[in-house]
Amino acid sequence: MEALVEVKCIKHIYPDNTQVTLCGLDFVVRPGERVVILGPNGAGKTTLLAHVMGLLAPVEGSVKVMGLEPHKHFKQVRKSIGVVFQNVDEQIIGPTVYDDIAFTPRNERLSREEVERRVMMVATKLGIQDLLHRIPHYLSGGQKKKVALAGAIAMSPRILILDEPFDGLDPASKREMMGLLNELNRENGTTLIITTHDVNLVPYIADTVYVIYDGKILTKGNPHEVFIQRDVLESANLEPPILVDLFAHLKEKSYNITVPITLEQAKEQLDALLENPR
Amino acid sequence: MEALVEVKCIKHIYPDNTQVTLCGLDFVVRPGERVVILGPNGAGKTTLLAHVMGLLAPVEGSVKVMGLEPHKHFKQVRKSIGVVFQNVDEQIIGPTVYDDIAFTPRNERLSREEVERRVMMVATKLGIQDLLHRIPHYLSGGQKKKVALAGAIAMSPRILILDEPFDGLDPASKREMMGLLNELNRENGTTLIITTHDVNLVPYIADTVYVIYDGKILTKGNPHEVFIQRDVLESANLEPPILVDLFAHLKEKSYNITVPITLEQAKEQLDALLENPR
Amino acid sequence: MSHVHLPDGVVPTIWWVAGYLISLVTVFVILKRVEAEKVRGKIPEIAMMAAVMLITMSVPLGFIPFHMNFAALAGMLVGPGLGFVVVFVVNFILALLGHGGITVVGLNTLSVGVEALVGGVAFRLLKGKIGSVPSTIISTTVAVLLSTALMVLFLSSIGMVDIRSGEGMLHRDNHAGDGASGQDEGLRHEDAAYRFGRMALAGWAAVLVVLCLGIISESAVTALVIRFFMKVRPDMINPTPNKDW
Amino acid sequence: MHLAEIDRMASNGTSLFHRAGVPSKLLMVLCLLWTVMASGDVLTLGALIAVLLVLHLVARVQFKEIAHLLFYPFFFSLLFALLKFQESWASGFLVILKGTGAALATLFLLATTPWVEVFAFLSAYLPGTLVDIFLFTYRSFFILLDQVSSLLRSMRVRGGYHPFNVVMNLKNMASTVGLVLLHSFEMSQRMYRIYLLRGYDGGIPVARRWWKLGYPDVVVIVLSVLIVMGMVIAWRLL
Ligand SMILES: Nc1ncnc2c1ncn2[C@@H]1O[C@H](COP(=O)(O)OP(=O)(O)OP(=O)(O)O)[C@@H](O)[C@H]1O
Ligand SMILES: Nc1ncnc2c1ncn2[C@@H]1O[C@H](COP(=O)(O)OP(=O)(O)OP(=O)(O)O)[C@@H](O)[C@H]1O
Ligand SMILES: [Mg+2]
Ligand SMILES: [Mg+2]
Repeated sequence: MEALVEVKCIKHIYPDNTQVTLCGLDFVVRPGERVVILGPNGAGKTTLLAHVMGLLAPVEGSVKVMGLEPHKHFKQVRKSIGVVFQNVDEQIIGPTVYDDIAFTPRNERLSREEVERRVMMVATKLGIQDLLHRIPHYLSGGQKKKVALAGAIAMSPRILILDEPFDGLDPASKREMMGLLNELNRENGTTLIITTHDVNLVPYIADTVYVIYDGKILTKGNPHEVFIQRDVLESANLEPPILVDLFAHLKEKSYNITVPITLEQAKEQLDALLENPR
Repeated sequence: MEALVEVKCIKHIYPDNTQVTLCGLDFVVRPGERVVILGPNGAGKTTLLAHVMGLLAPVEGSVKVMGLEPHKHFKQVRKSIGVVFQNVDEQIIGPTVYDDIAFTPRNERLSREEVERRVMMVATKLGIQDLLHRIPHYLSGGQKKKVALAGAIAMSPRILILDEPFDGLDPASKREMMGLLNELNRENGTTLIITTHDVNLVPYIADTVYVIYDGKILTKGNPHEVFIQRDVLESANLEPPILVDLFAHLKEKSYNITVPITLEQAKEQLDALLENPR
Repeated sequence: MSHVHLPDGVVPTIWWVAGYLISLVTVFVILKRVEAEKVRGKIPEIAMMAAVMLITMSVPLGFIPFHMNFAALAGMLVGPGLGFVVVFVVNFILALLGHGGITVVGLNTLSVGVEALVGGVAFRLLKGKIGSVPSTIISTTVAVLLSTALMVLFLSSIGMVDIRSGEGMLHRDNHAGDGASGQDEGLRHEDAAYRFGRMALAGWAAVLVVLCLGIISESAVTALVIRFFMKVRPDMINPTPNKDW
Repeated sequence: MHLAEIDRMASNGTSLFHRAGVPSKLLMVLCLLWTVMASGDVLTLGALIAVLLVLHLVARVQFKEIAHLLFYPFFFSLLFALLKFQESWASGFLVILKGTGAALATLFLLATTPWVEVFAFLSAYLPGTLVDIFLFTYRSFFILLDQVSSLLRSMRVRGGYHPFNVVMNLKNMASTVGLVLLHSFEMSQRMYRIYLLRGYDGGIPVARRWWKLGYPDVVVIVLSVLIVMGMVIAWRLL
């Protein structure tokens, strides 16, 4: 399959001369893929996303989204991209929830009925119909995240970009948000690009994981492949998920297991192992 | 030992008539204790902390800090309390890191030498001497958290209150922050009151855990006691740490284990179990 | 309170209607003069500045019931013209939300907007020559004084205040036909002081004291803020030339 | 923060006046304003203010907030009233009553109608850029308000609040304002780019839902007519 997003060894210089580079492996996203970007604070995750959205232009290297350079063809590329930023307060524009979700459809000059249809559809999907006439700043953090997500998917973008969407949410809300994202991916084939610090969630939300550190993309692969490379993770100041840590310990003791990355896999592995220790 | 903080069944009404109650068990903190408060979004964790700091006054119930009511004796109580808020951007006041750490000492009218001595001391302790003349706004998330912590401990408070101190930090920074807090507790006997959503960290940072949900303090106890009460956690919309989940599964199968809460304990348990399955 | 907010009902109708017209036309001209694309990019900044002004107006400074107004600062940060727009927006919202003066939004905008215009222009002229902090202090002081002078001049010309005695111009028969020329100023001053009693004098003196305090604190805080920006984001104080006007 | 309180009342209120549409309320407030401005004696003004207070009462507005807000027009009209008092007590009171009454009338609109809806209505008559500025200001105000109250809270907790020390407060205030401005300007730049990304090209569209006349509107319109008639009759009698 042809790549939807392709970033090759970029370099960006912020106005205050902070240089951010991202070389090493290429960053490639295929249609329908769920990609998670891991990396310590300041590694350049948000910077990478800003390049994909066309908000920043690289001074070196190339960024392609659907074959176009996003900062040059901002208008075309923009229509295929929905974004949920880390600080959702900064992205909610509409004076009411309804107006906010309708913002992009109206700016695309859709008819009044079409706008209403779309708003109702995403509001129903995210279960926020009751909030439609509320004023956004009186909502709770979790509700605001949902409104931001609703606004981002109102035009059914092909690519959905989320910067730390689980930040500050409690476990139940995290699970709900993950469920919503996976549903979007499954039902509409939406491509997901997500950054997070919560490695324990990654197995449930990622097809492919990229690890970036110190200006380099160190490794990529499916969660299992990436998480068993403990040396790479450590050199990137990251930690493997707890389960990987635990089972790697068993593997070192040469028990016959494959390292699990989800809780279910771990339970199966342990059950099998205990039935049958060596 | 006599209690340092004691909160009994408080009720607070926000200006918009949102009522927050916290009844059930009493919230009690003893000198030198490390207390973690768990609860879903909107449970009232931040509200509880605001009462302890004296920023809010309860309409019912009582709040005592060192025997005083904090909102009535704000000045006295404040001097014993250091605070790191969730959003550190909103707490860093000084134009430079030095000015920020010196804020409280200067406002206490300490002499210039004494101010300098204190700033250098905490900066050295937290390893941020190099940052002293930087502008806080342009530091990374982890560095900002450290600056905020430095400002909070500049007057060596007896009680340190931290609202979601690990939010948005990468694993290495989280571990570093935990190390710093535990060191403060061990060396200076600083009492810690911490809220977090990251249950997996709790065993490493807590002597006592409180679970609050829907206006009630549901349970308290050491991390092990609390985390094995899976029904309570579930009813509070929380999840037990992954290890607890995994080993509870084994326990259900009537293997002879005690549920571990840290990775080391888990490794030991598994090793013992595999040596000797039943 | 480095400026006097006009309340509703003291200014004759023609005057406040005229005030509305002039300030609205000014706002339109300013918004038209800048290209649409550029204004659009500036909207968030204008709005932020307005929000900051609205908020700082509600921050009490100790026990004195006055507030900063930062119009001159707005002129320096977003430019004199757009600073004027900011002042209009702030005045309009404030009037709606109970500071009163919905009818005199236009006049209040003109009197405070002058601060933004003058402060902004003076700052641009001065900062290259004498450094940003001194030029801030001078520009702010000049701007506030000018705006206050304009306000007093205006009030006296519509007969609310007698500029020479510095008092309420009330007994029309006494001062009738004096116009604005003002000969034998001292004589009239004493004359007026006796005639209108101590209350007015005390009130006016208090206004003057508050005004001075206001000018001093406004300049001081504006200068501190500008100094802070020079340290942190000098590019915002010295924008690339002809970014806007 | 009173602006926020008023907005909260407007957004969460359920009284008849909250349910009426913007045009009818605007009509009523304009009538009220006109009568306040046009009346020339203390008695009529007193009666009008009594009417206004009753209206606020019916709308279940919190008088504490109103009182706080009315302090400003009261104070400013007092300045002018001081000058008028030498003429006669009545003309002094007239200035105060006019200033306060007009403020009370506009407050009634804003205490029963969210800020946003008023600007949405005005958006039909004002240039798009200006409406966008108003709406942006609205969002920014509340985002910044949260930040500022947190900053002030931290300052209090960290010992930076001195109720009687103006110089200390001025210094702290300058650094707060500087910080808030810095945050806000950088935020505004981020927000602008985000808006572009979300398709902004001039014009924040707002839903207008006031073409339907409900019974609250009828009540409001009838009230407006009554107020104007009362005024005219009062003139006749005098
Ligand atoms: N607006 C900016 N101006 C100057 N430097 C910046 C800016 N934004 C980011 N940087 C710098 O660029 C580098 C990469 O930042 P970025 O925000 O992309 O990291 P990140 O991986 O998203 O970190 P986090 O996990 O904390 O969100 C950092 O060193 C940061 O200080
Ligand atoms: N300033 C406020 N005004 C009105 N209601 C508030 C305010 N602050 C909090 N609340 C409400 O009080 C309740 C408790 O909020 P609180 O912030 O204490 O929760 P929390 O446990 O800290 O949540 P989180 O995990 O999201 O930080 C919530 O319902 C919230 O909406
Ligand atoms: Mg980031
Ligand atoms: Mg909280």
